[in-house]
Amino acid sequence: MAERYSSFAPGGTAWLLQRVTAAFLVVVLAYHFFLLHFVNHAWEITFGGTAARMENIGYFVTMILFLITATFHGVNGVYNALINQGLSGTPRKIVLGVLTIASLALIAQGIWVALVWRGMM
Amino acid sequence: MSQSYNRGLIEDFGRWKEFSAGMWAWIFHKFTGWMLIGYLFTHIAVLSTAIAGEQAYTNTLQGLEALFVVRLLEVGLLAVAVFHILNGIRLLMVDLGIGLEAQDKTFYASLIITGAITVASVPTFMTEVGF
Amino acid sequence: MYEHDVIVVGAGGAGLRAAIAAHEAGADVAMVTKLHPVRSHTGAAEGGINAALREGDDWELHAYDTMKGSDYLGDAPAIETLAKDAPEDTITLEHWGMPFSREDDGTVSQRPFGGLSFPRTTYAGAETGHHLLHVLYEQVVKRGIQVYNEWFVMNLAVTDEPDPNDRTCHGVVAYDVQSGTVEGFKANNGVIIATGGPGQAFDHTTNAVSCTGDGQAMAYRAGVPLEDMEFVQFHPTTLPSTGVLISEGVRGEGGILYNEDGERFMFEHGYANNDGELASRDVVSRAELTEVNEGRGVNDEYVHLDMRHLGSERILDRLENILHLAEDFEGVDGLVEPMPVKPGQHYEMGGIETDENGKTCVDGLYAAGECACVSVHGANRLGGNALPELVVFGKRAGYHAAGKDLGEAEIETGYSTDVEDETETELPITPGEAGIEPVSTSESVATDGSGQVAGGDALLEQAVGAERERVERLMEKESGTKHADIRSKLQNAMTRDVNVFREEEGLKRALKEIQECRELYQDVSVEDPSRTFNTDLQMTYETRNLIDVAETITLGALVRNEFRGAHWRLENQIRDDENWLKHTLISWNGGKPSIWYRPVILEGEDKTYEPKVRSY
Amino acid sequence: MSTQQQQPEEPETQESPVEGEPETESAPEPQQRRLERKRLGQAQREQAEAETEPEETKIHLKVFRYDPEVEAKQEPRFDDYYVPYERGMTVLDALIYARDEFDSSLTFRHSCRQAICGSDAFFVNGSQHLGCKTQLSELEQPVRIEPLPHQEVIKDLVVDMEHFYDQMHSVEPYMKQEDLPDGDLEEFRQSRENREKIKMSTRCIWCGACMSSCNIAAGDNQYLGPAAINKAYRFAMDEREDEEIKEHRLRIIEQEHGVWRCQTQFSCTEVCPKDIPLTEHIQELKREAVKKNLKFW
Ligand SMILES: Cc1cc2nc3c(=O)[nH]c(=O)nc-3n(C[C@H](O)[C@H](O)[C@H](O)COP(=O)(O)OP(=O)(O)OC[C@H]3O[C@@H](n4cnc5c(N)ncnc54)[C@H](O)[C@@H]3O)c2cc1C
Ligand code: HEM
Ligand code: SF4
Ligand code: F3S
Ligand code: FES
Repeated sequence: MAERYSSFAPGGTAWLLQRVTAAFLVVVLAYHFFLLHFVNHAWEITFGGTAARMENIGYFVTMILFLITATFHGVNGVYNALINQGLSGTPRKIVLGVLTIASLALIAQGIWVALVWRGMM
Repeated sequence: MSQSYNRGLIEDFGRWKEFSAGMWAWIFHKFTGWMLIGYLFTHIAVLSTAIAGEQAYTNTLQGLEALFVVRLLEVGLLAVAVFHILNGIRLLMVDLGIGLEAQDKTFYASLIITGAITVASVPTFMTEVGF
Repeated sequence: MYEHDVIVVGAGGAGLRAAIAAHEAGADVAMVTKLHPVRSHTGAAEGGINAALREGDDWELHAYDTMKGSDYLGDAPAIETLAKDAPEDTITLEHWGMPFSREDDGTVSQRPFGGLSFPRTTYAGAETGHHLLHVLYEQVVKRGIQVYNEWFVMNLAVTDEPDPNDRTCHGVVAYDVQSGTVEGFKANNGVIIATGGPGQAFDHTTNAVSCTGDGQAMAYRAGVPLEDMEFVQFHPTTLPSTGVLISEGVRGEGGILYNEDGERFMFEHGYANNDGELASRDVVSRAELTEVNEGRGVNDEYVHLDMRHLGSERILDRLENILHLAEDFEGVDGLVEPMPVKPGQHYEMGGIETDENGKTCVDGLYAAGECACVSVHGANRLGGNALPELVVFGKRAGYHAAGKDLGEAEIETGYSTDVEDETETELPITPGEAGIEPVSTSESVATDGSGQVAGGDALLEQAVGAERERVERLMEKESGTKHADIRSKLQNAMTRDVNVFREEEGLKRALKEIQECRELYQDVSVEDPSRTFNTDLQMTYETRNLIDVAETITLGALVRNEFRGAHWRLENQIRDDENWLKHTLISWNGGKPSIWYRPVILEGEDKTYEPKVRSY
Repeated sequence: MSTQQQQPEEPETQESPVEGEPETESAPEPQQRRLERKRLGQAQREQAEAETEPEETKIHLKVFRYDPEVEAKQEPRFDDYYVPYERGMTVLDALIYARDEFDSSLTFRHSCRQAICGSDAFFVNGSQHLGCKTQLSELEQPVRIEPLPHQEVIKDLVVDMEHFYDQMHSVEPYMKQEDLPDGDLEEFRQSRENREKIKMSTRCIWCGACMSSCNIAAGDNQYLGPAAINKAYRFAMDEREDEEIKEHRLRIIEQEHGVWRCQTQFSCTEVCPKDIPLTEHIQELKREAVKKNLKFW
């Protein structure tokens, strides 16, 4: 019986994660936009300002999570859209590979930048 | 499904005039989603200038912000993001089975609110820019 | 050529049930149908399916009601089989998942229907037939029964011994509508015809465009008698503009009929002082037409059926589909206004003569469903009695064809010398005559007349060859009469003269016009040159079948000079038990159609039904 | 004796089409016509009909034509027909008229004329409709009638439904439990609530309109499609089926090309002639599937 339940259908997981990340993003994206466009104005942004915000560990972690969820959500969304248009077989595997690598690169790059702000790199 | 011959525009988007609310919402959501992920990549690229040093970062950002186009694009981004958020919330509700009968109304509401927020934010975005 | 043990022609309720039964009995069964099964007209049935399920009801009451409803023209063994088997077969449907309407305790709901002494019409909203059809199809899918979808059966492959009782059916010839190929289907054990009714012979009908009596016409041409064809049920409540049916369930739930003056005429004009609106269908149909004829019809055309007083909750719960039909096809909101209704052709009581096991006089040939006449409905079918007929006799035919022993049948089939021949009535035409292209016995029987065919394969091949030739002939003809014109001429004649009220003169006129249709048909041509999905060709075939069936209906109506059940005659407006307690049969014997009679069987298992005055 | 001659092709008694407002001026006029006709004999009646004909408005139909076998039709084209309008006329009526009067080779499926057989779903003026259930009065002219999109066209308005049937069959659309009554007629009880729950889903007439309207189904041939998922819903939600069977069903619908493909476009729900809340059913199944999976995490 056990293995019957353990095989969480991949379509289902992705679907669920897409919703969960969306719910998370609603909050964070709104916060992010508000903070950087209305509280602090975008044209006043300096390295120092950003670095100061990054000092706060809570903010830092939130931003990293923001990055990861947004990347997953966005890339998974794109991948899904392509599948819905009939992408299958080998091309599909290739697309999945490319998208995964691109996401990982994006996340890595983002984390690197964030660490720079924290003065850790 | 396959086709025995090409029916050209009859298929798919050739019939856009007949699309109902749900279809439009789907198309807009797709469109805005792709814009957002595109922006995310660009965004990180721009921010990466920080790696090259404090000054480079500040200059790049402020240089960009000084451009009118960038401001315009930012307003566009806001519109795109707001719509995606609002419609995303609508979709989450649909997933939970809430308010399915009103799905068209909530879509129109998303559009209107997006418009309102975008217009209201124009002054903020457009201050202190040249031209 | 395809080969199976049992071939079922038609995939409506009767065909599907037959296939399931044959499959259960271990046969390799295939269905050949001109429409995808779920498109069959069984899906249109609304009201319900009669079965004695409850405390206080029993099969004997059901049998009694049915016999009375039939105006004592039903055969007791058939009626009793129906009443006895219906409960189990209905509950079987329920176990297969049919979404019947439910009572609070979860048991299936039943409602009163016209002519029933107990509310035993089991229903699933006002779309019982839809659910029945889909549930049966689901079971066919479950069993993996082969369905040849959109194959039009053109003819039967029957041997040609001089006496139809000696003939054998070896299969059918069918035409793949999609590709245009004509192929033979060999049946090792039997062919079951389940092709439904011939409603398209009339032009105001509740029947589908595909209800063209194909099976009846094919069997008729192969020598099988058609029984009691003159008994055509006209349903009292059809929408005037389209013929779409408003179920008897509306009256069952308490709907009321009013004339233009707002009178509840069923009572106020004394048509049915006890049962009122729920009197038998023929009674209500005649009452409505009498009202209209006497100037009390709404717009001089129809009467009103009012269900508003039932309250929207009850209507929505039990008759929701009716609201949609009235709205979509008549533009009337049944919740706020009464619905216009008038009688329309609805059901053919007669059909291919069979016994209780669905067997015809030709070996290996069976029939079930509306196209058959086991004779449960006699002169008038009670509402809700056709669906149980489909499942009960469909099942029996399936079992029997697959070789299951169902015991000796009590009903006799086929012409024999000790029956009574029709001698009195003078016919204005010689039926089926006049160099008529479609009808001649030698046509239907695929051999040279020697009665000696080397096995089924050769016979089938000949039959296939004959049909291929016919197709060529029809397709090659450059120009000619359109089938549509012939069809509408036929329909007009039938609706004008072979309707609810019938008189000798009109019937004779109709026969002449049918004859004219035959003549026109000699010149018929198929305009569409394509082999792909040629509905022009298919409808040309169907029209020919309609002509044959319409002729038998009219002949029967002409010879039966009495008023019984659905059949009313101006010249003799009484039920004449003295002379007419007998079935009318029309068959091709020795090359020409003849009309003959067989007495009704009123002796049941342990009682004899005494003809009583049928009052409601 | 017969009074039934005022026959079907006479839908002027129809008051208001599907969702339209009742047109009020119509009431006295058909009645008058009828009364008049009643006084006339049958022959005159036909004559009168012929005379009034020229006044009648004509409906302009543009009908898609294609036949792989007939040379002139191998290249798809649109044919124009002008059909005399009668009150209450439906798209199907107009097509039948065009076929019977103008061109016998015009091909389309139809049977019941009452929205129950599901044969005549067409693409009318850019969306999916049942021909017999669509009033011409509600459509803009010219009325453009095409076969269902996203399906192989066999000829004219006839499309290949095999794929649709395959998808319907693939969800194992039948009651699974095997008990049958054996004489004592025990019913297989079902609560009213539960019947109510599955009621809408049992109404499907397999017309294929939903599938044809769904862009996802168009892109992904393996997507089960709204109708098949709805069929699965009908059984998955039936309380009479065992838990285990329900699990099995959820497994079928939550496969890759099952419910997850649905992007809630709602087109299916919009076009379904039986008003089945398809999107709602699909969404409910998604939640059921997630719930089932989460339980065992
Ligand atoms: C509107 C309406 C409402 C009704 N309501 C009720 C009711 O409430 N209760 C009740 O008991 N009865 C009712 N009836 C009667 C009952 O529904 C029918 O008598 C019954 O459904 C007929 O079923 P069938 O299986 O014999 O034929 P059908 O369901 O008509 O099936 C005929 C089958 O034969 C096939 N076929 C026909 N010709 C050919 C051919 N040449 N080659 C291949 N295949 C062919 C067709 O494709 C189809 O599959 C109603 C009838 C109508 C019209
Ligand atoms: C702010 C909150 C957000 C919400 C509520 C949200 C919601 C959603 C939802 C529910 C979907 C799934 C649609 C479906 O599968 O039917 C989706 C798709 C998508 N989202 Fe978001 N999203 C948000 C932010 C973002 C961000 C920040 C990005 C970009 C990085 C993004 C990119 C996408 C993309 C590309 C898709 C796929 C679109 C498609 O179907 O083609 N979203 N979103
Ligand atoms: S769900 Fe609706 S649209 Fe789809 S096939 Fe069934 S009836 Fe047609
Ligand atoms: S149109 Fe298609 S995407 Fe879903 S809601 Fe209907 S199945
Ligand atoms: S003709 Fe049957 S659904 Fe339209």
